[in-house]
Amino acid sequence: MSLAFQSALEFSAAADAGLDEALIVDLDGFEGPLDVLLALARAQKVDLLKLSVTRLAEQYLAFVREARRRRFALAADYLVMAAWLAYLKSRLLLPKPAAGGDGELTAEDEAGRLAFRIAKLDAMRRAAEALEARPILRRDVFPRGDPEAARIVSRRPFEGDLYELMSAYVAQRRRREERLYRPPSPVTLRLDEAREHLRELLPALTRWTALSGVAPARRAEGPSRASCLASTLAAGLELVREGALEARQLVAFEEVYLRGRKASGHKAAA
Amino acid sequence: MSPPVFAVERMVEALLFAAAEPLSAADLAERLPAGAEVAQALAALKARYAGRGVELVCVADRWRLQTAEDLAFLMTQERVEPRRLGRAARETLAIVAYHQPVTRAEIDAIRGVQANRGTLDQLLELGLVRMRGRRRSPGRPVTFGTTDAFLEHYGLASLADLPGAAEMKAAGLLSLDLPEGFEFTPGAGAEAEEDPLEEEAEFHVDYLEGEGEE
Amino acid sequence: MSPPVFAVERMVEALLFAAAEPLSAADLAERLPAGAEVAQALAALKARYAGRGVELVCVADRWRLQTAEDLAFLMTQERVEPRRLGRAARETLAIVAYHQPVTRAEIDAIRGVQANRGTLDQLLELGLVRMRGRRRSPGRPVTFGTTDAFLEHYGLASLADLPGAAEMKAAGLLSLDLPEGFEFTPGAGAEAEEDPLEEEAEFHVDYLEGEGEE
Repeated sequence: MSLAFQSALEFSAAADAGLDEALIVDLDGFEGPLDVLLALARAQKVDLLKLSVTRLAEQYLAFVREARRRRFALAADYLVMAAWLAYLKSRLLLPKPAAGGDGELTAEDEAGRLAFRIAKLDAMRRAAEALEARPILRRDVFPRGDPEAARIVSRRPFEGDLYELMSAYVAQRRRREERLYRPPSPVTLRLDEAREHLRELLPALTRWTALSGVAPARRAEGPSRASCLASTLAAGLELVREGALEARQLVAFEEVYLRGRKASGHKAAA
Repeated sequence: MSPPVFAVERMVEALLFAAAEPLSAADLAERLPAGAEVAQALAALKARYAGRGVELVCVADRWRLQTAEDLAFLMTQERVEPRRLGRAARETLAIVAYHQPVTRAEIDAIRGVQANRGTLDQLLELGLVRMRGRRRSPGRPVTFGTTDAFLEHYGLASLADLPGAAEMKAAGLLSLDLPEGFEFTPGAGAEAEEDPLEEEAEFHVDYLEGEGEE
Repeated sequence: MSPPVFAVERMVEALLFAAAEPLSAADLAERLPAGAEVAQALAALKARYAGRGVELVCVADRWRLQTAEDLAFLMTQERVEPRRLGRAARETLAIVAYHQPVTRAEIDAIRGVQANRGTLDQLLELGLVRMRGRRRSPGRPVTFGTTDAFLEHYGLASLADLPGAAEMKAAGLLSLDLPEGFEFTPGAGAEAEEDPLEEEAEFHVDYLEGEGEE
């Protein structure tokens, strides 16, 4: 599995350019509609929680239109967001319905929720940057290069977390599965069963009868038809050798016919 | 009779210097003569090293000596170019750090994308993130949090020292859903809803869930 | 213009601290800004560390920071504890966790190797695994299970919290190509076929464990 991380975006550049070329060209750099909305919202240069959602909706719709005009294949979630924003915008512009309270969120609530999500993503993005700006071990700050001894270790019982435990479990189970792979052996009609079956039929086999008619019919969970035929043929040949049966085949690959041998057959059966 | 402060300070200095990794106050106390005032010695030592080429810092509730940040430019030979996390991984790590305990679905919701499976797994593998428990909500999803290695890597004494966390909390930005009518209530994390799992009864139910989910 | 002595002293301090081996004055000069008075800085640093828990010494023309000789007694007392379980131990622990109660022979059968005797003993010694009882089968082999310390270490409220197949899949550990037969129901199996180790005492212990899950 390849981890195709998207290259970092230069947001300030996009913001300076307002909503134009920069954003459109960078479509591939965005991680979905919320990401685009954040970039647009940053361009408004206001507290993200006090953002004008109608303006944001317009900008986003323009962005999507432009992107489509340039024949970018737009993912469905971009279009879903566009449709939802168009709807939200229209609701924000309409006069408020007299009574709410039927559980449905007001347009203002929806707008607030969207602004919150954008502000939250923004906060997390800044947090990620702030973390990277910390003095990072072995990048900015360095521990003792030559500790005197592994003897002075912190008393943590040992390391290892659930993930490690799970990995260990799966790793060995997987190895075991590989080692123990055993394809199920097919169910076959046993030769002695086939013999028994033929012996029972023998008295009735006074005329040449096709092997396919002699072989036992397939039962639900039983051996396959091919196995029944093969075992019956093998058993039949044994009986031929013992003189209880005759077999013949007129053309290669055609049906085999069996017939009981009069006197000797009955003798053998008895 | 407890040993004099300067003697303890010397010992703490020597131990921290020799140690291969950060030591907690308890680790130190264990190796020092009975009655040694570890906290006091640490404070004195921290003051003594302030502004020097080597400094005493607290990471993940443990103490370590490390080179001063502004001298990083000298350390060309010691620097190991760490595997840089991609943007998605950095964001995911930040979300886990600031929202823990947090579920996979919540991370995705904040990022606004169906996360690449590998992102969180990469962090798990690097030991920066760990599984913490299960959320008491339908499906009982696993929750994630950060590790001590995370704190040590970023030189943080504790999660309370996450940059900007207090401000974000005050602004209500760390709650998972829109705070009621923008009346931001700091500290409205999901902690309360995490499952301490005392009930024995859940034992069996859980396995059934685990099996049935495939 | 040469940098001030104080600044050079800090740099030398940081370099010596972070270096993996003693550095000569020439080594230091090479890594310091041009014109730095290395000898002067070394002398100042030596004076500063005199009598401290850490001292600056010169051996064979190379400089190093080291712990004061009289504090050597602090450095030797600690016995080395295994910090990471080896692969065999991790796997054995995982099997005990997911299959308890389980016998030595069963562990070997699952791992597909004759286990090193020491592996299970190490886990017993670490207090992660305990003897649980005896299997009601020929030879009455001892069965093993995990301890409360195990739960505590992994942050599990109870065995029911062990991640199941769904989580393994979510973590990308289990892929779809695994055979159907990959199933496990931790603790479900042989419970009934087990006798307590010491009939009476164990009975109570088990009961208490069931109730008092932390």
